Amino acid sequence: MWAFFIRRLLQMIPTLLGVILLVFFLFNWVGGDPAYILAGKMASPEDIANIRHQLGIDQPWYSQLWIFIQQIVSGNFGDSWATHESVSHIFATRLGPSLVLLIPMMVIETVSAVCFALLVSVFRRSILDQSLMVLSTVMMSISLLVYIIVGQYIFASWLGWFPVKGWGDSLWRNLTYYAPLPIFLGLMVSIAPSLRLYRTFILDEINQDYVRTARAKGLTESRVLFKHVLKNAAIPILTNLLMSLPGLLTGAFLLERFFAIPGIGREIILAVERSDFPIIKAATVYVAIATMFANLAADLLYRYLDPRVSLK
Amino acid sequence: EAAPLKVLHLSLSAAETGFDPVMTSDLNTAAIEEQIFEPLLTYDYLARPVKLVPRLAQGMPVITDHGKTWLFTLKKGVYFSPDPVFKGKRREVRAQDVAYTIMRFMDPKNRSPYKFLVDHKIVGLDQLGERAKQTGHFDYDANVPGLEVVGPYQLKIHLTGTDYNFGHAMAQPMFGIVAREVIENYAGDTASHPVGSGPYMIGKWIRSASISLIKNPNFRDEVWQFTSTDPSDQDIIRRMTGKKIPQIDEVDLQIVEESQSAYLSFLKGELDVFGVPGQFAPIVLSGNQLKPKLKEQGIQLTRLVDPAITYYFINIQDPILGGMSVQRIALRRAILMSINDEEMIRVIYKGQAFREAFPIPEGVNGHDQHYQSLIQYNPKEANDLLDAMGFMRGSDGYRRQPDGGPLYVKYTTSLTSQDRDLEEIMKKSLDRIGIHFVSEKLKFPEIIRAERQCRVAMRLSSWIADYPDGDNFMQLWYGPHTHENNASCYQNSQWDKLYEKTEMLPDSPERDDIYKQLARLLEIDGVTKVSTSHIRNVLIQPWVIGYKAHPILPSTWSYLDIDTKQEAH
Amino acid sequence: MNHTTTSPSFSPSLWNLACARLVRDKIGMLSLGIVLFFILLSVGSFTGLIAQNWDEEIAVNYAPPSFLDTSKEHTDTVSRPVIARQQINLYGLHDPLSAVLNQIELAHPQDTMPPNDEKKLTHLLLGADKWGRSVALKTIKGSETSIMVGLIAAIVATCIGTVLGALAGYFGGWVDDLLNWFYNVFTAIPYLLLIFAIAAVLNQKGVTTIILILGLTGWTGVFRLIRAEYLKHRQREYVLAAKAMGASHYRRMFIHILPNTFHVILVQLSINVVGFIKSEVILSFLGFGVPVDVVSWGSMLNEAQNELVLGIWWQLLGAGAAMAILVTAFSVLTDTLRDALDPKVVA
Amino acid sequence: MNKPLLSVQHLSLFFKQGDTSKQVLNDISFDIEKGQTLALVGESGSGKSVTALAIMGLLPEDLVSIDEHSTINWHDQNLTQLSRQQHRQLRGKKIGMIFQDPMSSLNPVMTVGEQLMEGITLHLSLGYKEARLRALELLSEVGIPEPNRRFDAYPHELSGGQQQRVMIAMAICGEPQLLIADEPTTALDVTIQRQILELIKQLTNERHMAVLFITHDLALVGEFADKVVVMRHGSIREVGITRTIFKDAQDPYTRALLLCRPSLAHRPFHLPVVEELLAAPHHGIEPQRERVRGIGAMDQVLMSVKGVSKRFPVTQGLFSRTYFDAVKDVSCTLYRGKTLGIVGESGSGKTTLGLMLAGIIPMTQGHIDYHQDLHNVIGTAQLIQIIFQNPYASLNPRFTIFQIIEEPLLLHFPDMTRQQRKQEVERLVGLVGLSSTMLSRYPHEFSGGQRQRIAIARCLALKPHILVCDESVSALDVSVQAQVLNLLQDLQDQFKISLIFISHDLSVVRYMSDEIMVMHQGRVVETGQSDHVIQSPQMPYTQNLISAIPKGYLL
Ligand SMILES: Nc1ncnc2c1ncn2[C@@H]1O[C@H](COP(=O)(O)OP(=O)(O)OP(=O)(O)O)[C@@H](O)[C@H]1O
Ligand SMILES: Nc1ncnc2c1ncn2[C@@H]1O[C@H](COP(=O)(O)OP(=O)(O)OP(=O)(O)O)[C@@H](O)[C@H]1O
Ligand SMILES: [Mg+2]
Ligand SMILES: [Mg+2]
Repeated sequence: MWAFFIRRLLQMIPTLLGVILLVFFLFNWVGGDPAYILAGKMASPEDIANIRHQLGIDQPWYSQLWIFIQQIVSGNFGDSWATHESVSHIFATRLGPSLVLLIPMMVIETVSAVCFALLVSVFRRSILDQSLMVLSTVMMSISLLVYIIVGQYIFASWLGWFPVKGWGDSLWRNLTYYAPLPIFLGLMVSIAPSLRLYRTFILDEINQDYVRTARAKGLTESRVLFKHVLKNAAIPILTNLLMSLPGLLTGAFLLERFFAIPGIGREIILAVERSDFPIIKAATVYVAIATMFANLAADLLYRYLDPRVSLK
Repeated sequence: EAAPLKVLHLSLSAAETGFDPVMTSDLNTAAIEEQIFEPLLTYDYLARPVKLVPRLAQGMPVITDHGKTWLFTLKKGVYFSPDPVFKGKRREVRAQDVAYTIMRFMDPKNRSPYKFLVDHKIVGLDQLGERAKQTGHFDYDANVPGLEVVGPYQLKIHLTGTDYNFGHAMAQPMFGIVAREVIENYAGDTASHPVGSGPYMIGKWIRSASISLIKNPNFRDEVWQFTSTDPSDQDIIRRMTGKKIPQIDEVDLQIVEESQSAYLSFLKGELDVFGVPGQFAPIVLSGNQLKPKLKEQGIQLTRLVDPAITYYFINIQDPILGGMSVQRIALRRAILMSINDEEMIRVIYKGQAFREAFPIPEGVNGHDQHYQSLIQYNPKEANDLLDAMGFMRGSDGYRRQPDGGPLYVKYTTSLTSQDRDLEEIMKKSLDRIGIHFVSEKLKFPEIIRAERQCRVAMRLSSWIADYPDGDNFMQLWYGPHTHENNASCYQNSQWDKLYEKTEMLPDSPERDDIYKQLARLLEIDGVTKVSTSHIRNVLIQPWVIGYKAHPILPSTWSYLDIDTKQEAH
Repeated sequence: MNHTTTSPSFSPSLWNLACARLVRDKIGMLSLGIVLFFILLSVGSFTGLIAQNWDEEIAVNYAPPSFLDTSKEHTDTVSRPVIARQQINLYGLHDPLSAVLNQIELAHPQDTMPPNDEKKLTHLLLGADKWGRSVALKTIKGSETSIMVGLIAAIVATCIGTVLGALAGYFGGWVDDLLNWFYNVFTAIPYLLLIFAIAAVLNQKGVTTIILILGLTGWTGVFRLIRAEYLKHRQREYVLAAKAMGASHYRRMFIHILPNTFHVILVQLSINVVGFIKSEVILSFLGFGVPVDVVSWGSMLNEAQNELVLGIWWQLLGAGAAMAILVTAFSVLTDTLRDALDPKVVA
Repeated sequence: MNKPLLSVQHLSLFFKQGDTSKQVLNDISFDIEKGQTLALVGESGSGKSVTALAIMGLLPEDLVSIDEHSTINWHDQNLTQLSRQQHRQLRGKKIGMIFQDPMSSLNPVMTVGEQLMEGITLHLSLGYKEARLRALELLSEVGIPEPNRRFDAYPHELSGGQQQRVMIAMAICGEPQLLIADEPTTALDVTIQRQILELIKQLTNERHMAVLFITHDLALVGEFADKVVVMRHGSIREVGITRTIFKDAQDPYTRALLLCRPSLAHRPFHLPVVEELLAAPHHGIEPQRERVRGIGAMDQVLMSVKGVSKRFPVTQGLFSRTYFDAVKDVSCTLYRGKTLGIVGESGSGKTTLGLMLAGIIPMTQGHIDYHQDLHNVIGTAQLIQIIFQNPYASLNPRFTIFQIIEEPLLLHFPDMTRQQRKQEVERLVGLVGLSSTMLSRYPHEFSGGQRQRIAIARCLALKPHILVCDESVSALDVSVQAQVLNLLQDLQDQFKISLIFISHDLSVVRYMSDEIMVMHQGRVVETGQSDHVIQSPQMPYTQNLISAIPKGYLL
């Protein structure tokens, strides 16, 4: 177990190095030069040179890379070039809103997708199954952008059920007042793929021999489903869920922008627009580490849930 | 029983960048800083054209020595907002603080975007900056001859040369006075600890999401006493005069990037003031009037011409479009003639802009409202001109260089959807005269870099007044400003000489005459075609009292009031 | 070398079986019909048979949709005052072009500026966009770009993923380690940043760029699956048998194993097509959309973004519905294909 | 006579296939009395499992339709008419079932105890403690050592035999009156197979349960069943008391099933095949002359294997690796034109050895000497070829038969023209008894025996001197098995090929081999002339193995 854990941790190092190099060179070579913006409208070439010096981007690439690596090791990415806010503070404060959006979304999505998936796999090949599948396909075919534009217009403005946008500093108010509409719209696109995926997981299990054994024991259908099938299907469902989490963190930028939610996705777009390299670097490294740990966690969870796999 | 809290709800279209005035470059941040910090001077709320008036200064400065010496006298009894640094004591604003504030702009560590307002202007200050660049340390204790502290409330500023615009610099929110001990205490993190003497200070602040401004308890007694002869202002004057500034208890600012979101919020009453983006004009306006439906709700509209221009420029150093040969001049003029600004105003700006041919917009000193453009939309003549100059069409219907070389216009835009519209306009224009359109889309910082390196062939740029003087616009084509903001990289000694003459002149008919020549010369050389000026439409909820859009001041919230009864309704 | 032996085709009978299964599935057939219809549309527009004139401004701005009468015409009679060039004050400056212009004006008098009296429709079948272009034609023309982008990008992504996955899964060892490392790096970088980074590298905006962005970011899923397939298959006895028979690595990888992963590849391909058609919208939103002389559903939806509050819903509807229908049909078809091609599912 | 416990009458059953339906059972009737063991026998696909599932009510309702005249009577209830709910109440409580593959039939993520307790609490309405006690009792009853420890084990932590015992415990926990055992031992080794069957027998005797015993192996039936039902293609061929069936089978198909399995007593020159027997007159076919097997002094050594070992690295811990020795120091000789049989339980290293000999995986140690005649083909595919365990898996499903057989030609005889190759392929196909009209078909369109022939034809294309047959017939029905064995022997007679014949089935190996090598845990336990090894095994392991062979009724 520990050996496995440590080996996996060691394996992260080359991956992280790859990420670092890729991002460093991509953004250093071709990313914009923020000095031209920071210098203001009337800057002279000396002003720009001064700013480049202040930011350290006039140094040779290898010393910049070295600084970058030092930053990663120390976990201190310095300050944002555009706002002078410390990068760690930016992520600490933007993570909350993203999570307030994401966690309920994940929970509702998973619970309802699993319920629907169980339902349709029980009634598979029936009209219910087929119509629900077609409906979910239609739902996921519509662009999130369309959902947001139309949803905000109809539900927030026209019907007035939700606020149009905004974010506060009380968790409860955010959760109950500001977040519901974006969560709902996000769910419109995300439930369907999960439902379809989980349905295949559950169908895979339902066709297994042990289900037949359970039925042969005379168990009720619901016990067969919830105890036997779900317990097995939960393994791919949960690991899948865990692995998709880090990607979602940055993936909600459309919702964050339209509903004025100060989340990470929006911050990253802003950073790219401003060529705010410290934030881009930190975002990449943080998300990469999160992704790797999520994968590791998924692996551990998988091994924990599935007694057949032993930790080697 | 306490009166209900008066809260003004506003939105900003982009996130704030932190509140250290010396580092600020964007308007949204400046708007907030305008309320927190106070510069020496400001602009009168109602007067049009805008007029400088004292803010922290007791009165207008005494200018002597042909505009080279400026004597400012500060108001007494002005205090910074409370901060732990002051250890519970009230801290008064003194002349020394003004000198310190100005010195900060030259500190290379601050990399101030508005350094140009004092750069090379104050005797002895540049040297201090140079020394700091070498030693890495800016000596704030050094004696700067140009910043002469005459007494606790008096500062005499010695300029290196004649500058009648220095007063405008001292009215910018970036020159809001700061206290040295605050800055030094929060060194490295000054942007999150704004301490000024303005009517408001920061309350709750969720970065990039919402900022709430609350009253500064140390703000001096000041009453609303603006005057104006404009009949449309009389109602405001009647309702506001004599009220203590500020009336509003809290300003709640939300960052809303998507304009659909902001507009829908305003309709729901979640926002009190909403600057209508051009593309939304058709829903709120019919002609120049508010839509009846909105009018019924009591929503007010104020309109104003932005002190800004949009202008097409062509890079005079571009290998294809540049050069001063007659052929190239003709080519550039033909390109500029092919652009239908009327169509752009109608389709893209939804009528919320007008054709402006003069490089200095309305409301800015030096503007000429009778100026007629030499370059008018006339694709037919443009085609004839190109034919006459030997730009012949090839078999594909597109023109080539007279020597047979390739001919195209690389048009640079940014990545927003508005930029896509601009590209469409340009493509249509060039199609009219048979020239290939090549698109170059860059992120905004990259555009600026490319411009400064004279690599942008053509672009529709815009310039908004930093201060309401024509010089702020005309310098855009000044030869020595190549690699700065002369993006057309225009270098014409005749033009430059004329421009240098205007620099020595105050706002006067004499200077206006030269400005006309400068403007005409730009057109003759086909460097620039000024395209439009925009109308700012601001919607105000019925319960907001005293709102008048100001062309220069980035925010005027302290001059407003709210009718809480009506708001609750 | 002869054809039948070196290029293993799909088993006609497997293929027939799949077709037979497909034909039996009514919803599958319907979606196939829809997909074919859209492909036909886009081929038609590609060859210029239809929607060639999509960029003609035939109607007034934002002409509303009308299903009955599209013939109403509107004459734009904005008369523009023409100022004679000679009347313009040159403030004593010399205009080097005045001689030429004088000549031109002598030859073709310019003072009669042609009045802008083009007749424009006030109503259109699916309405008009802000330039007065037909939304219907744009939607058709947009299908060309969107489908092309989706298809080519999916092919690029699938090819990259397949080749790398095949190499990694087949050879294992350091090849696998290397490619897996590459895969890990790619999946660890946030997708959003990857898009920006690749867009920045390519730096040239056009349909090719979109295809490359999507192709270069979308290969990972294919890689994972194909690698797993190859890991599974390389131990299969038919591969061992081929090895015992003396077949080369190349032959085992591409002639023996590859056809056995076709069902995975095909399904991945169509999943990617669906995903990429949708992604193009987001790319447009981020500013990496198609160039101005091209129209795509993504660019239409982005234009429509601010139109809905203006009460102009037709462009949103046109592009949104077309996309939803095609993507739905494609997904359903994918599902049907997956079932039909899956050797495990016995009918 | 008592009323039968279960009476199946005129059971006809259809599977829906798209718009059509396929008849799977055709008018099946049989009775099971209390305490009786009834064997349901027949080749694969004959409908045995479907019959059992119909009784259990576990057939997928949306795919199956049962003829309305069919009845399955359980006491007075007609099971075909029961509601789902009623049927469920019978399952486990009245009728228990053991499935074929124990590993996949147990829930992998639930402990043995949990799965067992589920049935106990449901059927016996006991509290947790009592239920647990009962479960432990059951576990020891089915012969699981240390039941307390196994109670919390997951299925994969048990051996195959133990898994099957757990299955049995689960099936009998509700004290059912009827136990259905659907091929309960096919996945197991012969030794374990015997233990399990004896356990079932013992349990049924103790509890007076009736058993419906499903198998394709008539030899097993002889030892365990009271009554036999022989099925083929969904209908019943013959029903009778076991003794009668074995003594005097009426149906030619039954007789064929009895005869085509090689026995330890005889070695007919050719094994009888079902088709022959079916076509033959009532009293059967001519007795065959015996084939003589064994190594003589005259035989030429073709290949001698010396001290071959295989060691697989197994990653363990952080960086450390341990090794697993799959084959340890094996030496053997192969004679020209003779067969070396390799037997041993699962995992004893037979396949690994075969792969090494065929040169597919490198050996860790040891070397192989070849007769000098072979020196010019060493290292080429013509030296030795291997026929893999599972013929279907060894044929590329996306290749036509023509492509499959042509491939070795293409690779090794690049000078051949397409025409020549075509002729050669046709010749090879003819050689293994297939028609050249089948060449454009794909593997899945063939039966198991045909696929095995295709695999053989492919190997023959290279004219190898040695052929390794790895479990070439284990997956096949007895009738098809006979065909393939006959073919292999014919080829050996014709081309003097040396065979290495790997199987875990001792009777098959004896029938085919001149010499037998017994392997256990990677080592050679015993080597010798085949008849000698079978009749007087020297080592205890071999003795054990041989005593476990089902003897059928006759032996
Ligand atoms: N789910 C199903 N759908 C269609 N046909 C089926 C299904 N299950 C079984 N069959 C068919 O029913 C027939 C009888 O199958 P069954 O499983 O009863 O055979 P069996 O005698 O148990 O064979 P084996 O010895 O291989 O287990 C076969 O021809 C099979 O193809
Ligand atoms: N590549 C490998 N890596 C590690 N261990 C292996 C490998 N291949 C086989 N083994 C192990 O070697 C042992 C012998 O395997 P082998 O396949 O030779 O057995 P077998 O006698 O053919 O069994 P069966 O009758 O089940 O086919 C087994 O325990 C197996 O787990
Ligand atoms: Mg069966
Ligand atoms: Mg084996």
